[in-house]
Amino acid sequence: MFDKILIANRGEIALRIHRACREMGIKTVAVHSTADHDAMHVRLADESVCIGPPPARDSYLNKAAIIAAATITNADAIHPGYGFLSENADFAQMVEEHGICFIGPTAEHIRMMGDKITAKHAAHEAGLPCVPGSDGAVETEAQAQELAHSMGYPVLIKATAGGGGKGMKHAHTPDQLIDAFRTARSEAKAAFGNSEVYMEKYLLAPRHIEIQILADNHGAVVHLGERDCSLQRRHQKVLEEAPSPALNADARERIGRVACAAIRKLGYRNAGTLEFLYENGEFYFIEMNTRLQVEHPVTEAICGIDIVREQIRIAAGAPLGYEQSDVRFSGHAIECRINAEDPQTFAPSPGRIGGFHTPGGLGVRVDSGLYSGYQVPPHYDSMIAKLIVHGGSRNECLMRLRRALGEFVIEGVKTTIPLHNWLVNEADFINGDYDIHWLQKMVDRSAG
Amino acid sequence: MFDKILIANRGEIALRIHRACREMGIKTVAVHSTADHDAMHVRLADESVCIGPPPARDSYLNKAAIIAAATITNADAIHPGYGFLSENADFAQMVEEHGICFIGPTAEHIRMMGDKITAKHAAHEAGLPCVPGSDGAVETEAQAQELAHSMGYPVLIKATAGGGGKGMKHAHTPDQLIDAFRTARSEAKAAFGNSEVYMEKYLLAPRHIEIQILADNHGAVVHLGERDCSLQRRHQKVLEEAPSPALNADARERIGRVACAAIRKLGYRNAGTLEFLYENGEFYFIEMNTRLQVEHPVTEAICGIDIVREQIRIAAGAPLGYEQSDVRFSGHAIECRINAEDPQTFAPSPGRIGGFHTPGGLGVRVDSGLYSGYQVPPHYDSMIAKLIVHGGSRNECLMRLRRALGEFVIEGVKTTIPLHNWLVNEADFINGDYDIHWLQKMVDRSAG
Amino acid sequence: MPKPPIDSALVRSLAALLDENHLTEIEYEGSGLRIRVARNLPSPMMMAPGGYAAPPPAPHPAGAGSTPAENDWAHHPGTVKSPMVGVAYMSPEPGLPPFIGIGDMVSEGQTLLLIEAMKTFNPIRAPRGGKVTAVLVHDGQPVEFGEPLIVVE
Amino acid sequence: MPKPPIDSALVRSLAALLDENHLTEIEYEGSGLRIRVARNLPSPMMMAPGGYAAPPPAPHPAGAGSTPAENDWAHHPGTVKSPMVGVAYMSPEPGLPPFIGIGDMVSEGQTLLLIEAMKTFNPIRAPRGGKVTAVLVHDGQPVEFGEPLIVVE
Repeated sequence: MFDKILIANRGEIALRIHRACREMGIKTVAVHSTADHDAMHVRLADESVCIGPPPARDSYLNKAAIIAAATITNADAIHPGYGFLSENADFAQMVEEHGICFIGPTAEHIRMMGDKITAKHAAHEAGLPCVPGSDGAVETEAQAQELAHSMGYPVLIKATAGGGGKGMKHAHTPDQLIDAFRTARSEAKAAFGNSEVYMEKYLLAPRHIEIQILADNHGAVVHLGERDCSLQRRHQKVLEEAPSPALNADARERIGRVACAAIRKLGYRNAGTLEFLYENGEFYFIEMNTRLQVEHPVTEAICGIDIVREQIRIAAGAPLGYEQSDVRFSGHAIECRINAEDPQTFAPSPGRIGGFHTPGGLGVRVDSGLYSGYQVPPHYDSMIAKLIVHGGSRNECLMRLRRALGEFVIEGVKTTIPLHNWLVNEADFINGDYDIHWLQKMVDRSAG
Repeated sequence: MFDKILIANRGEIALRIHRACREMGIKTVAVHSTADHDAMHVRLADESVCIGPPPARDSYLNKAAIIAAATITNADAIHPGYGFLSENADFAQMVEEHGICFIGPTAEHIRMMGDKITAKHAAHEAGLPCVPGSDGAVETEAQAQELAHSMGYPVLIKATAGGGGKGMKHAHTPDQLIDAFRTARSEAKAAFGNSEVYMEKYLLAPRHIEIQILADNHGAVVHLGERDCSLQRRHQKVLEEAPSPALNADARERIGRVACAAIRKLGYRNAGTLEFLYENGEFYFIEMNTRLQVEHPVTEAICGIDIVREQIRIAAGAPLGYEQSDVRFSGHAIECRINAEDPQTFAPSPGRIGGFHTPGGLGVRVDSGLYSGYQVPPHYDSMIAKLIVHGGSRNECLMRLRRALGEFVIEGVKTTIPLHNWLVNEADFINGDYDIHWLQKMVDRSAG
Repeated sequence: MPKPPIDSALVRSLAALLDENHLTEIEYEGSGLRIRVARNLPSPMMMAPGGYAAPPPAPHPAGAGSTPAENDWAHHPGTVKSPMVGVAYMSPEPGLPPFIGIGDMVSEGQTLLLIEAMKTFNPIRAPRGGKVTAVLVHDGQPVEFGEPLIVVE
Repeated sequence: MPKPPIDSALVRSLAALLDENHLTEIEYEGSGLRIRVARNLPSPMMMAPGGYAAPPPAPHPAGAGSTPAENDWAHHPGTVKSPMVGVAYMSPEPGLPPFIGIGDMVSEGQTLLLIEAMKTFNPIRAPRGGKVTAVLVHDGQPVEFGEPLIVVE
């Protein structure tokens, strides 16, 4: 096992990783920018190294500084957390070349999944269902009709050279197709000087469902069930839950099996997440995250497995030690991301934390680096806390979430707690009846 | 289900009960003395009623005031918590006579278990193993020898009229018996004017093991495993854990079965705890607590059942809805009681809370009514917080406990956190090798 | 079982010791007897004069007796406060006129209202003579301990 | 049973012990006798002097660059700080004399030391001419970003 791990991140996830290390008897090195000198994880770590000024590119994205910090502190492994350098294949490779263990997959797997085209290709090869499409340009109306018929309506016609919605048209029925095809082509020609278009199945109101995977270096692969992350605003997840209210036991078992088989085929190791769109009972692969995710605690809550601990164990070469049938799920969990933002306008609200009081009691977990008197720096992501609640059923979980939100006190900055308070009382959310557009629509409506 | 519950208690347990009610959609009434006007649960409750001045006998022990408060607020049930009136049979009876539901067992069961003699008799009748004894005076040396032989050495000879250790002698072997018998009799004669003595099996170094029971009004009884509460100072529990490091699966299963059978025979309902001494593989009943206990969260952590919620459901007439085989245990849990006391002298340290920061993250639960700026009143018990930690194994739990204790900040009063920090690094505790005298001895040694 | 008579002298001497030594509590246990005397001084430090602002963990409860106006009466020297939890009754029986009204002169010991608790009607008497300047409760109103009832000036 | 008279002297001596040892409570139990004395002072002095005091969640990390002396240099106008994380080397090659010593006069742009990071040796140059009044790092010392290295006045 490692003696000392350098945590190449900040905020709540740096604290999360520190805690896992501490609980495994592993020393920690916190690296931080000058803006994070007083951060909780820096104060708690065994050692800390200032690696640069506030801008992330000069500190948390500064590969040389982080590797130098690992070298001077004799750290034998680096945990990259999420964001920053966590999915940077070059960084993973440099770390390994310096004789330091990168806690994550190989650089090759990061690279493979980091590129949309190679990722989709690899996923397809590994047997994952992808969004059906033309796999290249659609040249004629006849070709378009045949393809649309085979993949099923609605379909989306997109300019190959496109972007920003220009040259993009959908057809919900066969009689809309020819019009859509022609309009897309002429718009594409006008906008990009190139009329080439391709076609994809159009998902109207899909959910975002992702499968958490663990794979060791000895061929063992398990999935830890799914998370439903459909509640998003501007493609940012706001609230996640597990299990998904949209899946039945059959769909759950099926996608879990497919996901594990794919991971085995890819030879992937460590933790990872396969993200899918889910509509009308079908899953469509969108991308793979080759790292720890913000929302990993909802999975920990329902299966009792410490994912960060497992990442470290796997990286150190330890076998998983359990099989899929040993992974048991119980109850329901929800995570609320609490951001230092105006809950109406979503304008960031950095500042000095006044009173800070976290909810306690049964089934409540708070992951946050905040403390009373802490200065939230303006340089980074606005997420300042995660509230994770577990209950015996989805309804119990919701009731507990409401009471926990009511006990949470964060003074001195504006937070999105009011947004969550509103959300947990919305009928559609209570009924589990939402897709990836629902929250954005609701927010737009209340703003307009 | 109830509409409104009056919480006849204060401190962390009042908050605990409030949370359970809130999560069940039940309104709460907090009753409080003038010293507790700013208490957390009073601030969170739907309604509050001041019931008297600071001394407990005029407020939290004031039956009439509490029942009047329930009447004027139209509460349909009263939860008594622990301590105060929770084991007062007259109170339970008065509550029921006023048409209000008492969340607990019947007054008859409280009364039965509240008296040492009737409790032991009832326990014996119900098939619970008790400390073997002479069941009355031992008159002759021959009688003493026969009895000691049958119950096994060591034995304790005690003056019937005794107290304060006078006229109390033990014999570890047959050849010590006659001497011990004679000395006890003459000491008893000298001290109390009465030479009558009785005999009990002497437990040298027992552990305190208790079994948590739930029983509904429809005949269903389950146990939720045991708690080991052997770490005590002046007969006050300091730290509790579940499962006990001293029991194997066989002993656990056996005592659980015996306990359930006894509860069924007694016709007991609601939550309750059977307390045993455990030595050399044998259990000896000492008493039954007919109420919720301080240390109930360790059981909640390992079996995933919300005991307060179950108490309320049972009191409302709902069936348990599960059987013994549905109760599953996972991992290990430890609770530290944190008192506002000097960790060396144990002198109470009431005062105003300055900084207050609770540990967070996976597997950590804090039950506390404290907040920054709160004034800990000097009138009541000094317990101000409970830290409950859960892990996959006892070792994981211990590692997590150490890191959580290290993150806990309570300023403004002295606390027993340093005592726990010391305890979790003691070899005997780490090895699970302790009995009910161990902590007292260690504390005395460090004081002396 | 015969109840032992209270040994008032013993209590008095403990109370005197309490005073003499500026204690707040003495507990004394001999064979067969245990006495505890305590005096809880009105602790003047209950309110936060500055420094920490107590974080409001939730909107303040809707419990009785918390409005600013009532808090003002709570500090008025002429205020008679409720010694118990119960329901206030302003007249001796339904239909009869109230014991007192605003502007009435009352003498010490005169009944001002009744508080019913546990089916017992407890008369609340004027602690001193004077003029009734405010009646802060109405007939049938639930009251908590310490709640301002009547002001006699 | 004989009733014990109150042993006032014992209570008084316990009260004195309470004072002497700044206690709030003493519980004393001998054979057949138990006494508890307590004094709960209103403790007005518990609050922090103003504003929020940031709670110290743990002892400050043992990381480099945190001692008071070093913090003083951090605010000195003549201090040259490390622009990177790495290892300080005071001479161009092992065995050779150091670039500079205390008391040396240096000119702007003169190399003061090297910092090795990722196997590259980066010269740290004097930002201005002046006299070297302090050397805050030694050969082979790991340094973090912003750490004071040399003072040129």
